[in-house]
Amino acid sequence: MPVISYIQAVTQALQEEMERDEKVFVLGEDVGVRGGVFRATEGLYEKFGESRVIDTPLAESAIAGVGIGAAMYGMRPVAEMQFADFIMPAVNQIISEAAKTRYRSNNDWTCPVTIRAPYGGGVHGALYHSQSVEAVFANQPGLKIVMPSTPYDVKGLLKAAIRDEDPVLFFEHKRAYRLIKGNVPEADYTIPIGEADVKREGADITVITYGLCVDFALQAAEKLATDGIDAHILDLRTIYPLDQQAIIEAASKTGKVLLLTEDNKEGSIIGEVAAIISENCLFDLDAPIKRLAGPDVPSMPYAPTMEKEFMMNPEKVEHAMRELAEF
Amino acid sequence: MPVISYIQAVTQALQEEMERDEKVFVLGEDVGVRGGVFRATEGLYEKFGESRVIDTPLAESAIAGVGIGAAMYGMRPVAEMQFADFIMPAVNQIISEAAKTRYRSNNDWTCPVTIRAPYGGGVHGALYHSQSVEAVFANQPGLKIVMPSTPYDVKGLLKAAIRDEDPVLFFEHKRAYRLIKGNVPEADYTIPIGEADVKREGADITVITYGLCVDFALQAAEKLATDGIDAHILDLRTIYPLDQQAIIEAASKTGKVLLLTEDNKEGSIIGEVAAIISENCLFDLDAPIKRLAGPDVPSMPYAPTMEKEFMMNPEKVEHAMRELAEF
Amino acid sequence: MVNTDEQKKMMENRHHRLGLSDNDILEMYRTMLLARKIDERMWLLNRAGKIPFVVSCQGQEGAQVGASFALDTKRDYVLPYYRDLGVVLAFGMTTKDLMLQGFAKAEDPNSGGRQMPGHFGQKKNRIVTGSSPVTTQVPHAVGIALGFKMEQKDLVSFVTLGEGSSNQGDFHEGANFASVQKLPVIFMVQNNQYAISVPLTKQVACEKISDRAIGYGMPGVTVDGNDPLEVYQAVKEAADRARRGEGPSLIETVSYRLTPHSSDDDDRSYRERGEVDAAKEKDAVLTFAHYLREHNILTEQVEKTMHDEMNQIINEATEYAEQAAYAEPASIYNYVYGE
Amino acid sequence: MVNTDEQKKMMENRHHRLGLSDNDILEMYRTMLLARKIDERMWLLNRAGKIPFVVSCQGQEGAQVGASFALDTKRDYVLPYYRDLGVVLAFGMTTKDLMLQGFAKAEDPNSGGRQMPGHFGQKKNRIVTGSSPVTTQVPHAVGIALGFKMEQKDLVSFVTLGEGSSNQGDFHEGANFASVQKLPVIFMVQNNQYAISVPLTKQVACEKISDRAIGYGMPGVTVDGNDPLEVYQAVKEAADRARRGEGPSLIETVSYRLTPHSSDDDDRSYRERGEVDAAKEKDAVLTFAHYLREHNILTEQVEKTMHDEMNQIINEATEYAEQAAYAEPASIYNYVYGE
Ligand SMILES: Cc1ncc(C[n+]2csc(CCOP(=O)(O)OP(=O)(O)O)c2C)c(N)n1
Ligand SMILES: Cc1ncc(C[n+]2csc(CCOP(=O)(O)OP(=O)(O)O)c2C)c(N)n1
Ligand SMILES: [Mg+2]
Ligand SMILES: [Mg+2]
Repeated sequence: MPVISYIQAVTQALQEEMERDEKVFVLGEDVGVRGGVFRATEGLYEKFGESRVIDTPLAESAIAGVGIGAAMYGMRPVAEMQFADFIMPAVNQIISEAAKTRYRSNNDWTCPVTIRAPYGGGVHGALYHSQSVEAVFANQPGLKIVMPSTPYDVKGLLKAAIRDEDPVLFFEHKRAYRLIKGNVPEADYTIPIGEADVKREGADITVITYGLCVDFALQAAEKLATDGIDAHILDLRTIYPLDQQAIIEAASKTGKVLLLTEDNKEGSIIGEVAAIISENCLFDLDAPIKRLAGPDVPSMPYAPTMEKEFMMNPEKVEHAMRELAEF
Repeated sequence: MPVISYIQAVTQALQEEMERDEKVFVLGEDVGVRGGVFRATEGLYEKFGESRVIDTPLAESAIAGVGIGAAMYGMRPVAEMQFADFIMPAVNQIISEAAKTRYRSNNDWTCPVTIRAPYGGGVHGALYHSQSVEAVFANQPGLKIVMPSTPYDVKGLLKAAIRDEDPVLFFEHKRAYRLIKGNVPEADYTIPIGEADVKREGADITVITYGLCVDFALQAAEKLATDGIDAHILDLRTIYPLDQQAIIEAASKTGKVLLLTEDNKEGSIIGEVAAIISENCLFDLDAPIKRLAGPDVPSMPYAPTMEKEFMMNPEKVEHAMRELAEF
Repeated sequence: MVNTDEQKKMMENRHHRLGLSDNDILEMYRTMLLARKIDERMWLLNRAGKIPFVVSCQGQEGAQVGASFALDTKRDYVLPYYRDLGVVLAFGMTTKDLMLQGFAKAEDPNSGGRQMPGHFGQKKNRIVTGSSPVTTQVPHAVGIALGFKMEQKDLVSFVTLGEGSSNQGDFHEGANFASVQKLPVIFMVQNNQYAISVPLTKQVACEKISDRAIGYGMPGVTVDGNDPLEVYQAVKEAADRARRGEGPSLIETVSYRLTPHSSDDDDRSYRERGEVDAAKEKDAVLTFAHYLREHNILTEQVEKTMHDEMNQIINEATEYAEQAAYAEPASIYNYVYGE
Repeated sequence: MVNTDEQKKMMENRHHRLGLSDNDILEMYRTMLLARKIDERMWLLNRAGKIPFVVSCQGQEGAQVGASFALDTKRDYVLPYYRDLGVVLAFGMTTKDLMLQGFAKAEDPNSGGRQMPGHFGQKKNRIVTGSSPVTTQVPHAVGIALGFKMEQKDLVSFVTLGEGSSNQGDFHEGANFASVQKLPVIFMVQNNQYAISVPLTKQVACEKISDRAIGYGMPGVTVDGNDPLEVYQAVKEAADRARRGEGPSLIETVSYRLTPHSSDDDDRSYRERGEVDAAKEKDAVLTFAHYLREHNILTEQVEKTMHDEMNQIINEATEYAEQAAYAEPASIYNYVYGE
């Protein structure tokens, strides 16, 4: 199995899906000739031409809304938001329209659109190129939200998103793009949306997280292992709707739970994870549920001193895991 | 103290603040001659004229954005979104701009805007005139979100919101407008934003909620009282940032907690409340944290059979409280 | 009542010049009248406490039906807004369907009683499901037209909105996108002079809504929304253009909202009765009937039969819908996602 | 190189006709040149690995400075976009301020190092804080102008954006709102022909961005963005109109983006070098210098002193900023809310 980067997994999934199904097309800002500002759509314009790789005007509500219309018609649009931070003008289209198309029409119309957006920090992107925005959408029945952590998951889940009959938000961690590499099979495969994945089996403490933080947790777990602390790591992968069963199992297994996100703490999706645990397996817990998250300030500043203070990293995770293990 | 309705409390607060401070003005759709589609701004146009009670074009991003600009300049705008469901086009202005103005300018610029919107169901409003939208915003440091339950709280908190140096989202339950009445002093007063309020002291079970559900919980508590079950009811009032201390105290007091919201369950703000409890007073609990919320379907349908199935009511609350008490 | 100019216009055989047969325009009128009658019945039912909500087409039937007849109602796609009773009737929705919607019954093809009246959608007739937040349908219409272009289909995507709604960002973004991509979309703004209580002068400062077209590089025209033939002609030209691959058009139809905004509104607080009464004289349902009578198309006999037939259809539909069942409470859990 | 028409334009004493003294336009030129030189230094620092990011004004200094000089830089409010180095300099931001921003140091008056370079804001100079999502500043400018109107202040709110950004809904909603309320706002679109890699033809289908003005009922003009005097004149007229209570104006300045979009971009993948080279010949920093030389305002001596002074200022500012401290890590917890 070849080793590819997280962003290459994005590109491969797009390309293969466009080859497989004529109805799949890409639209967004700079996705064409430029191949995307991160180069996620590199080569697609050359391969599929400007009618299927559409450089749009700078207007996110239209990018989402046109994608939604095309999806209602029966196409399989993959809309790119250049940065997750810039999805905000499209919130009305996503929440009022995409999420509710099937329900409001009593199953008459559907909206199989995929909306991709790079999120997350640690790239000197400052307040508006570093945000985690998933919590804005993680309360909207009708939507699915995927946030993968590995190239393997990226490829399988993006393909699943494109083939899904409902709207999927697909958030890619921009720092993971080139940082995270992994084995990805050449044969076609998909990963079911809605299923969390145990990324490390362990017996002492449970870490539940998603996105780039999975890698941080895995790094920290290796360190802890040398001290005989055995961490169990659950990667949510789909953060809405959550895989409740997997969460309950993972929490019950060790009785000590650390919930981890790069997002601001209050109102982040790990609050919901805590609620699921405390509703379903409270008496299996041996320690209070611990949360490690970004501070409750708007987003990470630009200057390196301040960015570092905000941004999650393996050391912060390791520290929190140790504390929990020692509880 | 005169008894007035929830909506009269809104109108009084607006009028008194406009009298007190010339910089306070109102803008929104149909707020002028029509006095608002719910009549919340009734009489203001006649009193303060069209320059301070502005009927705007039908464009929520501009209503918010113009309000934000005026606030940056030093005015005290109170923007109305005709229905909370229609705040979605303004999300970018609220999250990217209002919430981050102070932070991004390192305290140089501020944004003291108040944005009012009627939310909630039970009024045959169907999918798009019934929603609870607070979860979309309850993860944005820099914002404050107020959701009052009584006319007294409405008036004191709306005045506080208008005087606040930061942006405040003020969600009013539209079914409460004429349903809920209460004593409201004639003298000027404010209620501090950020403080929850015990609406009923009790020893057996704790209900934590906000908005119209406070009334449902109080009704249910009276029923339970006749069977000797004594409920403690905490009204969050400000749902972002949450009053953590009050939540911890209320939960610890009885050890049995019911979290209640009219919103869809997954991703609602009571998930965060559960997380705070399970982080801080897990070992004080005698029962799993219980959540009672709307189902995870987009919103309540129009037909009465279906609306009733979705909408919270005192019976559903009573049932859940009894179950918890019997645990 | 009618001045000489109008009288002349009335007497000319305008519909033949547009390629419309006598029967065509009789059908147009029939659709307009049916829309009006259904709407009137809805108000009666509302005032009788039988249905909780109505939002009206009254005053806009001429524009809606004139436009629809210029389209291929068997193949084109429409994205109507909440007043477009005339459009959805022309595109195949039945009186029974509409009554089922009014009563919010399970059989309502629009939403099974999930949405309020006026939230149209029926896939088999290519009526695209709509929501309440205004103007979101505009980018959808563009996306559908993009689908046509990609599949090289010779179809038109027709989207309507109120003039107030043309101030939303989605109008701007959608129109611009369509024009850059030269997509087969027709944007029709039904200017009825009010956005709820807000009069045109407080909504826009331009002279005509169609003045916005040049900013998107597309043709824009303003026509008399009370004249179905003028609307027909404008939409026909736009549709031909669209099918030729020449891109989108913007059409503004000017008329007047004859009813309050909806059954929840009381318009006496913000507009003079005289203004409403004056507008009623220009009501297309009256003036077009007059045109048809002048041309001996709408004879007394035809008219009587038409009214009788319609009353019967509406009565039967009302009765059926009133008797029909609501959706089961447990059905609310269905169709959040594909199953 | 310059044809006869241009030569004539060059020789006419255009600035006197506009009421500008020789010294005025020397100041204009000085500001343009300073903007250019600071920008160039930023690129050097970026390429040397000393600052992580630059976004340039190059090619737009003429429009930015021409416009600013038509405003009251001591009283009016500006809402610049990220390329507006020329505007903020004219409104009182110093080279040192800008270098502190480039190096993201605690003393940076824009944000204390919280935001990326190009995110301007400085209350004492009425430079309104901006963010990254484009076009959000447009409604803010309108709200500020609404404040002026309510307080009956004779001030102007000046807001700029790129042509790509004029396709955002906020442009439409803001412009319409301002015009309905007749507010003293100037919307200036700096059309540099690209939105990152997307050329004008894929952004809009209208001939001119200023064609959008009529749809809002305001005047719209397109001027040569490489001609500071032409821009000055257009903005002056718009400002006068605004102060007279006649409402907003839309001005499009056409020039070219001489650099890649930002230091993160590589423009060779999407535009020909020839196109960039051709644009460089029209660069306002060169052509305006030529005009000043022709009128003996920019003598060799003046020019030399100017360059020397600027180099010194920039060197000192760079050094200061490089030495300055970053904000303390713990400072990130400050100013989420008022304290
Ligand atoms: C985004 C949004 N904001 C507000 C509303 C509430 N609302 C419903 S209709 C309407 C006025 C619409 O006016 P116009 O577009 O002129 O259409 P008309 O009703 O006059 O046909 C308003 C404000 C809404 N439905 N959607
Ligand atoms: C809402 C939003 N979407 C996307 C971006 C990313 N982005 C930054 S600048 C830019 C292009 C802007 O083009 P234009 O408005 O023409 O200004 P120019 O950079 O050419 O001066 C884009 C797409 C953004 N900043 N904000
Ligand atoms: Mg209207
Ligand atoms: Mg540009």
